[in-house]
Amino acid sequence: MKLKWALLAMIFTVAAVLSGCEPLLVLDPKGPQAKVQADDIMLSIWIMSGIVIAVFAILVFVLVKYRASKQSADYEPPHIEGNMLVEAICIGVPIIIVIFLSVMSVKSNYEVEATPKGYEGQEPVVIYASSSNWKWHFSYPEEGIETVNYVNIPAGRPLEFKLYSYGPITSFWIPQLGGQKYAMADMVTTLHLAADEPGELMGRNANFSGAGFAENTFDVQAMSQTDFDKWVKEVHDTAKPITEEKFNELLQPGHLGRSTYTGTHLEFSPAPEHNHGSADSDKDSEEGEHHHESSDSEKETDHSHH
Amino acid sequence: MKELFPIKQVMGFAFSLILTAVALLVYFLDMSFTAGITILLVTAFIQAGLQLVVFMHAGETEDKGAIYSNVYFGILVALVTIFGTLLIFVWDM
Amino acid sequence: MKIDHSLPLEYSTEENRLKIFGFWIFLGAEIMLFATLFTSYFVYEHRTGNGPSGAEIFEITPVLMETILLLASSFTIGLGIHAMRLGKQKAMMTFFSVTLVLGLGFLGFEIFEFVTYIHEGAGLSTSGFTSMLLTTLGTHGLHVTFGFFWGLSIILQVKKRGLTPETANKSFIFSLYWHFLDVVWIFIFSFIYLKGMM
Amino acid sequence: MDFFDRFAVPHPSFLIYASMVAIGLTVIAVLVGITYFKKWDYLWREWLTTVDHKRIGIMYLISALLMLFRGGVDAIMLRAQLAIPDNKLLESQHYNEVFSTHGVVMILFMAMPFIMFFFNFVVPLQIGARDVAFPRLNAISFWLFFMGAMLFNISFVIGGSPDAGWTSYFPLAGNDFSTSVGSNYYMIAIQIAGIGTLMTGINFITTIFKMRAPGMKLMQMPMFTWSALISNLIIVFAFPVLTVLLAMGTMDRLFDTKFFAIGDGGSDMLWANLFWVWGHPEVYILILPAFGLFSEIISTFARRNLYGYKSMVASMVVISAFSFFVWAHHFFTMGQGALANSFFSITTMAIAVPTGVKIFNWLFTLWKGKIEFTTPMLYAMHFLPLFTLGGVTGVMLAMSAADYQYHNTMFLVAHFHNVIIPGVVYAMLGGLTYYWPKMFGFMLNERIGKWTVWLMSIGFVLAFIPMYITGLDGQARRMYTYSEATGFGPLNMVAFIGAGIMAISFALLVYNIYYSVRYSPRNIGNDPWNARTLEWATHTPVPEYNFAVMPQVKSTEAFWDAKKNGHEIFKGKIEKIHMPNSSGLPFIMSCIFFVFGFSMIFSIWPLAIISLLGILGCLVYRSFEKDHGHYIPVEEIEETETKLRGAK
Repeated sequence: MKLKWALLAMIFTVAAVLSGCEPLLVLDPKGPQAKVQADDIMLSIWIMSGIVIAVFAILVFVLVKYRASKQSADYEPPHIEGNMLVEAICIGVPIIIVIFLSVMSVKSNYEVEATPKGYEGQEPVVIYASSSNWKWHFSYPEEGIETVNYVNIPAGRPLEFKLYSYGPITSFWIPQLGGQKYAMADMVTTLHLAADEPGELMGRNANFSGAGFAENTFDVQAMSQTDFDKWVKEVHDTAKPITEEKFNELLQPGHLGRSTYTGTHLEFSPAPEHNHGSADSDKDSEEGEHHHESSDSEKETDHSHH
Repeated sequence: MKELFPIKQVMGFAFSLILTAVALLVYFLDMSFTAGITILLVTAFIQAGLQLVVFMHAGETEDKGAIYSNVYFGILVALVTIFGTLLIFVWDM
Repeated sequence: MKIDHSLPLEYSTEENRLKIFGFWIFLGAEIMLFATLFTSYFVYEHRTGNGPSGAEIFEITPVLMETILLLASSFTIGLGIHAMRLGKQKAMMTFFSVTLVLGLGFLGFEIFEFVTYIHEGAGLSTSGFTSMLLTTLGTHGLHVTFGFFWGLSIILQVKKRGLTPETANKSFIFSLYWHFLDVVWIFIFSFIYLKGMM
Repeated sequence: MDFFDRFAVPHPSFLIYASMVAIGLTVIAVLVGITYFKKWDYLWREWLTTVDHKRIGIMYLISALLMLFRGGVDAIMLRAQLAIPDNKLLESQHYNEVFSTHGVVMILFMAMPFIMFFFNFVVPLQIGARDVAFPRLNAISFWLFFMGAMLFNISFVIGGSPDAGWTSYFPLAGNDFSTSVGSNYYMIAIQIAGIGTLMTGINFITTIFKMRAPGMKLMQMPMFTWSALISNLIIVFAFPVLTVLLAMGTMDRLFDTKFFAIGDGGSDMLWANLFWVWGHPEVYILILPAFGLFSEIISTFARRNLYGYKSMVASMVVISAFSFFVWAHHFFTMGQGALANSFFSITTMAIAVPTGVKIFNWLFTLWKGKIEFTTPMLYAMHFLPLFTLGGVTGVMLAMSAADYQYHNTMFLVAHFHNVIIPGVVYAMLGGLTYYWPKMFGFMLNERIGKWTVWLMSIGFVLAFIPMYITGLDGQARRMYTYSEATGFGPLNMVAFIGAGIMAISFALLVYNIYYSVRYSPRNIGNDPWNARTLEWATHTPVPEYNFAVMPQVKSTEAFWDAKKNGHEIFKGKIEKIHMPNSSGLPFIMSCIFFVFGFSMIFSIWPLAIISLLGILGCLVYRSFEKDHGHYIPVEEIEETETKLRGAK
């Protein structure tokens, strides 16, 4: 009986916290991709709770009913080999659940790997996010600016983050906009996101990358398109241009605050060409194979500095 | 002297040389990737099977069920690993 | 040691049967070992960095020689086991010796090939591709080298002790190993060399 | 002095120096103790050179418990560091080393030897064999594992621990970002232990296939033996991947190959890929024997045969294949396309089906039973609900799109602890309690045992359930600290308290052993639990030859049939028994392996070459050695049998 109460109490605590006043980051989406994921998560939590409760109920029932202290001393448990029907049900029901979840999973996977729902027609903002020990560099090739450790984004427009790394594998993650994706040294991965409304968000590297990993975070500011344009203009008016020398200095291992530059490092230190993980990059992936040699040689020159 | 060269093994050796020659066609003839790789897959796996049965006597004891299951399981896992990795790293990248 | 005379010598004791069975399981593990090397090789096939590609360094002549030598050695060791089952110790020893000589020839060509590769700038640390190529070939080559010394010690033992359940068992297991190396080579020949030169 | 500089610890701290002194003192104390009590000869004769599967099993057990302690201390340090925001207990570098070694030690040097202990001790007895197929190979397996474990464990006092996580992803673990020899230790120590494990796999498959008692068909093997067979099958096909992978990593670090390099065609993700090609099956290598043990325990204490024996076996066979089809779910976020992710997402969820079948079969085994809550049974009954919870969160993680949010967070950490602790650890401790009387001739105290289980479960729930929540709240794993503003503080404090309770529970287990050694009654007979399978049919303690007469088997529960249906197990006369000889070679060769590993780690090439030649020398020696074992004469067997019968 103790067990039962403990488990009930546990389930209620979890449920209370999950649906509590202070919503958990992942379950408090601010963009369509995170919404898809949060819906999937909640749905699976409910289905899984059903399974857990069923198993708990059967367990408690048999434990109470068939414990030795309740049986007569001469009770001899029967020999039961198994029963086709019962076992078919035990296989069939999980299969149905798994099929249902598989369909959900595949559908959502294609959704999060494409331009966010409701934003299809619009021109995406392309931002190159590259990590170095233990910083994030954001390059806006179209706007011609570069920031370190913070990223400003226009709300209500699709975002295309192009991810790569100047060192260990990192993982670019803004929980409230959507799930993470790896940034690696030899290829560019693409993460499709969008913010529904202006607001301040947390972003971080989620993949362990060495001593400075814990502080490897960045600030995300979603703002209206007009504010964003204003900010871009302001940067062009006030910030200094990024030079190769300056950029190599930024790449040195350590922690830095926020900083802003005009121009991007892509001009002198381009992203690896092998382009991966974008729904529309299928055509150029063949090409990427052939480009490989050249991209590697370029990368090597980048690395000789650091 | 003749008993030292059983016909089964001599034929097996001759056949494996022929298979090698067939596989060499992909080098000497100009053919598409698909055709070439198909020839290689076929010749390589037949040769492997040949070695297994003719030379290694895989099926000669009462354990042949276990031995063949072991080899098949190994091949299955090997193929899944190879093609799964190719799926991740090349075909769906 | 109970000896069952109705079975070939190599299977005649319980211990012998266990060893042959166990070695088959080990070969299962070897399948996976080489499968992992092949998996990696296919990933690195085009990751040549600044180094040469397979098509640039592969040459058909040494590869063909290696193939023929190894196929022939697989044939001769098969004959060796056949002779052993007929109880012809001398013929068996001859076939085993021929096998090892052929194996040595294979190794000679492989070493020549490696020297050429390194000469052409395809060393162990040139690129992902060359690292993987040399590791895959090298793993097979090391197996052959190990097999050579193993085979040598078996010939010595047969010479010293004659054909006993124990030596026959060792010879048979060694033959399994040697055939398996031939199987692996067929895949190397087909999917590394020929595919690379196609 | 350059030569000696490399052995210095790169990031020393008070704790490390204290450990150095403690280790030094302990080693001296042990050596002095053995010398003082004149036990060197006994130790060499009875243990270091033994090829007896039961003794090798017990040595695995001792290693596993020591490593459980080591890994547990690591765990407590991790939870203590995270208990409050901005804690200064451990620096980042130390925290990284601690969680890296915690993972490696717990998986490879605690859980693995623990299941090896059960394989060794239980399987031959359960199938009615006198030893394993290759007793000497078995000794080599153990000693290679042991030397690998020791090599790994000295890393933190000589040269520095690995600090790139237990997964050791490149390029982080490469020379550019891990400059100490820590990652060399990782590559080489695990390699040596892994070779031992692979040989165990071959050994036990052969044993189970070829050495079953007369009459025992495959479909009549007890469930634990089935699970051992499947688990070893997975070992044989998964560990070669690890061998290749570690060799590649070693070459990258020592010989400048470009496998996982940045640029030059290197592919850092191939490490992750191959790591999980081995790593995922590894999970099943651990959990299947646990399932087997629970099957034995549940069936024994429900006093009923196992429900759905055939579907249990079938589900394990399916799992053995499927465990190789799912590895990419460990890196859904690598950037491969939705097609690849969908494939691996579906295969992963599909594994839940055979696992679910097992859960239901256990529940139905309880049905109409006569359930006795002994300590092993209590472990099993806590396992069922807690493991179900861990299992369903696994299904949640398998949904690839949602996994983009769970990946690398505490949610994931909670999940795998939730399957490994109630799954593997509970099975190990429950199984240990269950088989303890067979090993040592007395039972562990039931009262203390039950306290241990309850404290363990309470501690577990407190320690890991909060992590699900902080994970969903955005707490990434492997962060050595976090700020107060994140709000992770209170729940992490709860987790720390939970970890503390688990530590108390472990202490209670140790106390239980001490207490039972002193006070437990010794006259418990051969079958104290009223069990069902063959291992309980022989004497306690088990004689060297296990069974004086080979048992005859007719059903899945031979011993139970003998007790209830009058089936006669032991028919026929006692004959002389052939047994293998002890050998010092496995121990000596493994010691040379240790030297070889050590010199590779520190790139001391002359020593490496000499020791490699030494290893080859041992192999050659073995090949030429004539060793036909020995016979135990009938009189000696009869004498032993009479004595053991009297001891009842």
